[in-house]
Amino acid sequence: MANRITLNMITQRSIEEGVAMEKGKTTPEYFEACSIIEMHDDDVKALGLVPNQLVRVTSECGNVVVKTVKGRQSLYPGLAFIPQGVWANQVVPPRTQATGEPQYSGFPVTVEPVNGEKRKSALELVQGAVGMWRGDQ
Amino acid sequence: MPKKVENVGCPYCGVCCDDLVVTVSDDGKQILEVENACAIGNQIFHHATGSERIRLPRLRQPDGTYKDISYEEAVDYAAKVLYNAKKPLIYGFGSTNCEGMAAAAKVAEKAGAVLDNCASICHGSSFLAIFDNGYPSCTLGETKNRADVIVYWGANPAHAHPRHMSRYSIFPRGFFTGKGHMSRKIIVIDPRHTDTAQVADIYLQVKQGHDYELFDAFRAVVRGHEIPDVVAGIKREQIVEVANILKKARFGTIFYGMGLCHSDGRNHNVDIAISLTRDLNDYTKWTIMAMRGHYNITGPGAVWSWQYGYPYCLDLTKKDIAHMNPGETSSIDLAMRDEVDAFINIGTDAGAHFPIDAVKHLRKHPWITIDPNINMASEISDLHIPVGIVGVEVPGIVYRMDNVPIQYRKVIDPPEGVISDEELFERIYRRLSELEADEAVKEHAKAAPEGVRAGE
Amino acid sequence: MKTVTLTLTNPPKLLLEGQNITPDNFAGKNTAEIATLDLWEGKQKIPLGKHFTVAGDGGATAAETKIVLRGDCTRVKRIGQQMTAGEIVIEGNADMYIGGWMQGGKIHVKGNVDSFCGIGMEGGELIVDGNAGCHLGSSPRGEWRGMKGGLIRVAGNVGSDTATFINGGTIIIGGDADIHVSTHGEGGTVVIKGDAKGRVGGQMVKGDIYVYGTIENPLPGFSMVGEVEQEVDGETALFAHHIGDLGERHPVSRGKTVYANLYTRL
Amino acid sequence: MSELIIRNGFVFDPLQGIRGDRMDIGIKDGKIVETSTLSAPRTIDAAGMTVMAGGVDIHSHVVGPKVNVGRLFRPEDKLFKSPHKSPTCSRMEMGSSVPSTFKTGYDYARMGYVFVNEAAMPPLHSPHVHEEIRDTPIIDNAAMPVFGNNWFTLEYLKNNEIENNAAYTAWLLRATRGFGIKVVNPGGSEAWGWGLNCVHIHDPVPYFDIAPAEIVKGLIETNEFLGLPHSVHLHCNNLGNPGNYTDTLDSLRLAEGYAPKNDFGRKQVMHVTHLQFHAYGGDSWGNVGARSKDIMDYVNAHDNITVDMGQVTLDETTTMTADGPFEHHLRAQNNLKWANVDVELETAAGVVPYIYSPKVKANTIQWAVGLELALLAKDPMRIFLTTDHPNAGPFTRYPRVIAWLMSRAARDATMKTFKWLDRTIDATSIDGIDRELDLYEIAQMTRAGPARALGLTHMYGGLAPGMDADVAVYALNPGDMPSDPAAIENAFSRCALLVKDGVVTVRDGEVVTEPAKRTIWVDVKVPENTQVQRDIYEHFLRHYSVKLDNYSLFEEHLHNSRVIEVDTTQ
Repeated sequence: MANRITLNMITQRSIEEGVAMEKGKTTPEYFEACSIIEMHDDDVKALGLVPNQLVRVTSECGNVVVKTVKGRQSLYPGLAFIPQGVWANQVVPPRTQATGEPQYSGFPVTVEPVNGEKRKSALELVQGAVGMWRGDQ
Repeated sequence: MPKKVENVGCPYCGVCCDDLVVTVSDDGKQILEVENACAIGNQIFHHATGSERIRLPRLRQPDGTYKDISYEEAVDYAAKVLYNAKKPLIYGFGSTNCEGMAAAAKVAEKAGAVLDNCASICHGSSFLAIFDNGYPSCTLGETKNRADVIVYWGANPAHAHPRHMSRYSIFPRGFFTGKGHMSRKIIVIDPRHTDTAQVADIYLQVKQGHDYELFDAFRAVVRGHEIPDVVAGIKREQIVEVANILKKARFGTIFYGMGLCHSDGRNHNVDIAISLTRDLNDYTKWTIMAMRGHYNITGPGAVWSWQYGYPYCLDLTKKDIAHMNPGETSSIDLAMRDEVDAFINIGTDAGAHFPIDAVKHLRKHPWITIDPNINMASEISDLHIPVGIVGVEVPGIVYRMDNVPIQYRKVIDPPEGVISDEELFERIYRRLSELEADEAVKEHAKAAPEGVRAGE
Repeated sequence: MKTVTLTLTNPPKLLLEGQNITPDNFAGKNTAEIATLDLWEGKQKIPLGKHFTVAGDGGATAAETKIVLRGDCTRVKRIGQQMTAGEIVIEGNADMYIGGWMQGGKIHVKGNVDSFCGIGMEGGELIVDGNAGCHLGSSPRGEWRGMKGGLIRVAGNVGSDTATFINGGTIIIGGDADIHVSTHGEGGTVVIKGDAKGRVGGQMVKGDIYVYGTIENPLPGFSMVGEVEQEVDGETALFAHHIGDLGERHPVSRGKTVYANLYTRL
Repeated sequence: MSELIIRNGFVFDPLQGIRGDRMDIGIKDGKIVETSTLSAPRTIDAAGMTVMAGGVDIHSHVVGPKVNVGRLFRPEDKLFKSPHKSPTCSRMEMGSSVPSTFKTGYDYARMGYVFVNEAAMPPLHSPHVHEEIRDTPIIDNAAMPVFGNNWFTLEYLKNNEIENNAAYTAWLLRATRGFGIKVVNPGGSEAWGWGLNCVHIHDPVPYFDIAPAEIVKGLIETNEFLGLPHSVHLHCNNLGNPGNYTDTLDSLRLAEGYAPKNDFGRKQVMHVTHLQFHAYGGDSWGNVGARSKDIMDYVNAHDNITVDMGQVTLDETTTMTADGPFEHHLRAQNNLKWANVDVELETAAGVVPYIYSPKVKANTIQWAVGLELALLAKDPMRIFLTTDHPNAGPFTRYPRVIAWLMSRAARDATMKTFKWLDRTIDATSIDGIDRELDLYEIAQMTRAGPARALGLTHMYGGLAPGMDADVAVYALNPGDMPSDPAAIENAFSRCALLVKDGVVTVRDGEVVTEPAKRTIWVDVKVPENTQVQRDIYEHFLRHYSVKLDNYSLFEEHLHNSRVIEVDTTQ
C-alpha cells in the first residue's frame, strides 16, 4: 500500500454540479457535488482508502482536500476526476499553451490520504486565497 | 389565477430548449411550476423567486463588509475604475443577452478595455481551430432530420447538456429519421465511461490527452493507409471498424466538448476533428459541432464578430483598432502575466471557474462583479452590481450552440429597482462619456502651453 | 553602422509594447527624436524616453542602424516587429512577438523570449540564446501563409506550436520542443536537436523536420520508408526517414505524391 | 425640420431622364421637393460636380450568419489590414474583405450609397440578420429570405400549388421581415443535405422529386401572383464552373412567357444575379473562355429579365453563398479553410477565402467576363454594378469597377498586370471592346436601374420631388472628366457630399453624422389559408428545432421598420 500515488487529473462538468451551482455556490449541495474525487478501484485500493475517506490532492500549483467517492462514470487506472468547480480549481494549472485555456484536463497530481483535516468550504477556499476570509460568520 | 407562459427559452445550457412552460403566480411575483426543463433549468427558474435576491449594488467597506449603494453610485464607481485603469479587463457574458453584449462592447471600446468571454476558458480552442481550418457544420434540426451516425467525442451531454440527446441527436424522430434511435448509430469516444457512453453502440476509451493521435489514425485509415496496432489505447481493428461506419454514413455529426478543448494541444484536437470532417465529405455528408456550454455563450462570439471581426479576447485598448491573439489577449494569460489592472466579471463566476492562481493575480486590482446572484466572484469583489436574470426577468436574443438565434421571453419582472445588463452598460457608457468630456476640457487647457514633448 | 543603446531605466507597471523599436523606425533619427517615439502601456501612449535612456543616433538607413537594449526587457513586447534590415541586440530577456513579421536584418536575444516570437517571419535572422515560448516561427491566428523565410535559432527549449503552417525558412532548436511541431506545415525546415514531446508533423503537407533525440509520442500518420544520410546544420548524420502525415492531403508532382519528411537520428 | 438646397450641380437622374443638366435640388423634411417650396434653405454649392441619387445596391452580402462566419473565421482579414478609427465616426472599423457592420455602413455612405439589399437571409436566422442591420449605421437595408431549397416551397411547387406557396411566402416574408424571393442554386442546396448537388436545371432534387426548373418557374408564378415589389432573384445552378453558360441560358429561358404584375413599376420577372459566375465556356479551367456574348445576346433581347455583374476585382476576398455544394467544391480547389452551415428545412451556406490574382489565368478571364457583360449590355437600366460582395471582391471596389467601365485606359492598365494576358485576350473579347460608359449610364447601373428592379423607385434611385432626400455629390465635372482613371475611382470612393434622408451625412469623404437607418420589408396580405397554416404547424411540431412561436421575429427585434404593403385580397 502506497502513501501517495501520482495520477492524471481531469476536471469536467457533472450534472450534480450544474444543479447545485444554480442553487448557489454556498449551498451544502454544491459542497457535496464538487468537493469530491473519483478514481479507479485499483488506485483506491493502492492507497488503501475506504469509501468517503478524505484525500489531499496536490498539483504543481496547489493542493486541496476532497472526499473519495465511487462514481457512476468509470475511469481507467491512473486517471482521476474532480468535478468542475471551486475545489478542482485549487489545483488546476493556469498554464495555457498560449491558447488562453488553462490545463483543466490532463495534469499530474499526487493523491494521499489525510487525517484530522476537513474539507474547506467554497468561500473559505476562494476568499482565503485572496486574503479575504474572515472565518465562519 | 396563475398564468402559464409558453415557449419559454431556458437560460442554462447551449441546447437552448425553447419549449418550457412556466407557471407564474397571480401577482406575477412567484414562479410556481416549470414544465419540460431539465433538473438544472428547473433550478434556475425556481431560484429566481425562491430565494433572497440582492436588490441594490453593494460596495466593499474598509472592514471587509458590503454596504448597499445606489445604482448611480455603482455606475460612477465602475466608470471610474474603467477610466483610470491602464488596461481593464471585462470578462464573462456566459449568462446575458446579446443586447447586453453589444452595450458592453460600446463601453469597452470607449474605455479602452480588453473584452473577453467565457469561451476563453471553454470553447476558445474551437475558435482557434475554426480560424485555422473552418467549420463544416449545420443546425441541430439538420442532425435531427437526417443523421444516421452520431459521434460524441470528449463530450458528456448526459451531464452538461441534459436534453441534447433527446431533442436533437439520438432519440428524436426527424423527417428522414422516422425510427428515431433505431435508425442511428451512436459512437462515444471519451477517457471516462460516461453516462453518455451508456447509450452508445460503440464506445472507445481513448487515452486521455491523446485524441489527436486517434484522429490522425482515423484520417490515415479513411485514406487507405496502414496504422500501428494500437493508437491512443484503441486497437487498430476497432479504429478501422469505426472509420468504415463514418465513411458509410448517410449524414453524420461529430459533437465534441471540453475533452478536446481542455487537454494537451487544445485547438489542435478540434482542428484535426475538423480535418476529419472535411475528409469525410469527400465520401458522404458529415458535419461537426462544438457543444457550447452556456445558453448564450455563442452570443458574444456572434455580436463581437459583426462589431469587430473577432469573437473573443478583444484588446480594444488602442480605442481605434482592435487586436486579438489568445495566448496574449486571453483573460487567463493576461491575469497570469499581470497585464491588467482592473477586472469586471459579468454574467459568470471567475471566482469559482478560474484556476485559483489566476484569481489571486486579478484580485491585486479593483474587481467588480455584475451578476443577479451571489457567487464566488461577488464575494471577493470591491463592488457587486445585481442585474435581472436574462430569460427569466429580461428578454432578448441568444444564440444556440449551432449559432441559431433564439428569442427569449420574460416570464416575471425583476425585483423592484433591479436593472438589466444592457441598461447598466448604457449607463456606464454615458458616465464614461462624461468623464472623457471633463478630461478633454482639462487636457485642452494643459496641452496648449506645453507644446511638443520632444526630447523629454 | 551606428548604434543606439536603449537602457530600460524606468520599468513599466504592467507591460510595454515596443513595435517602434526597430532599425527602420530609428533610421535617420537622432537621440532626441528616438526618445519621442511612441510606446504603449495598455491604453496609454508614452514616449520611449520615459522608460528608456537613449544614447546614440540612428544610422541613415535601417541597414546602417544597430539597436542595443539593456536592462530587464522581460515585459517589453514586439521589439523588432516587421523590421526589414539592421541589427538588434537584446542583452537579457524579452517578451512576446520579438522579430514578429520580420523581413530582414538580425536580432540577437541573449536571454529568454516569450511566445509568438518570429511569428509570420519572412526573412532575416532571429537568434535566441535562452529558451523561447510557444508559437515560435508560427503563423498568426487564421493565417495559412505561415513563416516564409529566414532563420530562427533557439539554443534552449521551446514551448508548443513551433512552426505552425510553416511555408519556408529554417528553425533550429538546440534543446527540446513541446508538442506540435510544423502542424499544417507546407514547406520549410525545423531541426530539433533535443527531444520532441509529440505531435510532430501533424496535418503536415510538405516540408522537413529533423529530430535528434526521441519523440515521446510519435504520430500514427507517419511511416518509416528507409534510412538516409543527411547534412544538417553543418554536420552529417544517419537518419530514419519517415513520410507523412498520411492522414493529410498531399500534392502530386510529376506523377509522384509529395509527402512531408520526418527524419529521426539513428 | 431643416431645408437644404444643392445648387448648380450636374444632375444625372435616369428615372426622370435628366442627363447632366445644371440644376438645383431642393430638400425639405427628408424628402426631395420643388426648390420653389423652400423658404430659407441652407445652401450647398455643387458647381462643377456630379449630382446623383443615393446609390442602391441590389445584391450584397452584408449582414447575417454566413457574413458573420466570414468575419469570425478570418482574423487574418483584419491583421494589419484594418483602418484606424475615423475621429468623426462613433465606432471602430475592422475588417477588409468582410468588414464589420460599422465599417460596412460607413464605407457605403462614403461611396454615396444609401440602400443595400442583403442578398440571402436564411429564414431561421432572421433575428440575427436584424440584429446586424441594427448595428449597420446610416444605410437602409432589406434582406431577402431564401426559398429555392425550402421544404414548404419544394412540396407546394411539386404539386403545382401556387396559391399555397404564395400564402406560405407571404407568411415567411412577414415572419422574417423579409423583402423578396431569393433563390440560390434551386434544389442543389437541399441535395447538399446529402452531399449531392443539382448541376443542371432538370436534375431531380433527391426525395422531393422536383427539378430546379420547376422550382424557378413556380416561384416566378408565386411572385407575380403576389405582385411583390421585387421579382424572383435567382442565383443559377452550376455556379462557377467552366461550360456553365448553357445552364445559365436554360435558366434565363425559364422566364419566357411571364410578364410582370405589380404596382411598383418593376418591369422584370426574373433578376439573375452575379452573372459573371455563370457565363463560362469550355469544359475545364484549362480551356475556359468567356461566353458573355451569348448570355448578353439573350438578355438584351428579353426585357423581362434584369441582371447584375458580380465583377471580379482581383483581390483577396472571402466567398460566401447559400450554394453549399459550390463552396465545398471550391475548398477542394484551393485547400483553404471551409465553413459550412446547413439550415434545417430551408437552405445551406458555405464560406471559403479566395484570392483572385492577376497571375492566374482563370481569374483574369473572370475579370474580363464581368466587364464584357456590362459593356455588351444594350440597356444599362437592366444590368447593375455588383461584385456579389464579398464573393467576387469587396464592395469597396465599386469605384474601381466604375473606372474600368468608364475608361478603356483603366482596363488596359489593369490588363498590363496579367501574367497570362495573351491567353486571357484569346479566351475573351474584352480587348476588342472600346466602349466607355458615361455618368448617365453609371447612374443607371448604380441607382435608377436597381431601384426600379427592386420596385423601390417611389423612394430610392432618383431625385424627383416626393422621393427620399438621398443625394450623392461627386467631385467630377462631366464636361471635364479626368484623363487619369484613378481620379474617377477616387471621386466615387469618397463622395464630396452625401445627404441621407435630408441629413448631411458625408462631407468631403468623411462621415460626419450617423442618421437613423431603416429596415425595409414587405408585408403581403393574403386570404387565410388553413392548409398552409396546418402545414406550418406540422413542420414546426415535427421537424424544426425551434418552436413556431419563437420563430417569427418579435416586434422588438425589428429596428426602424419601413414596411411596404401589398394586398392581394383586393
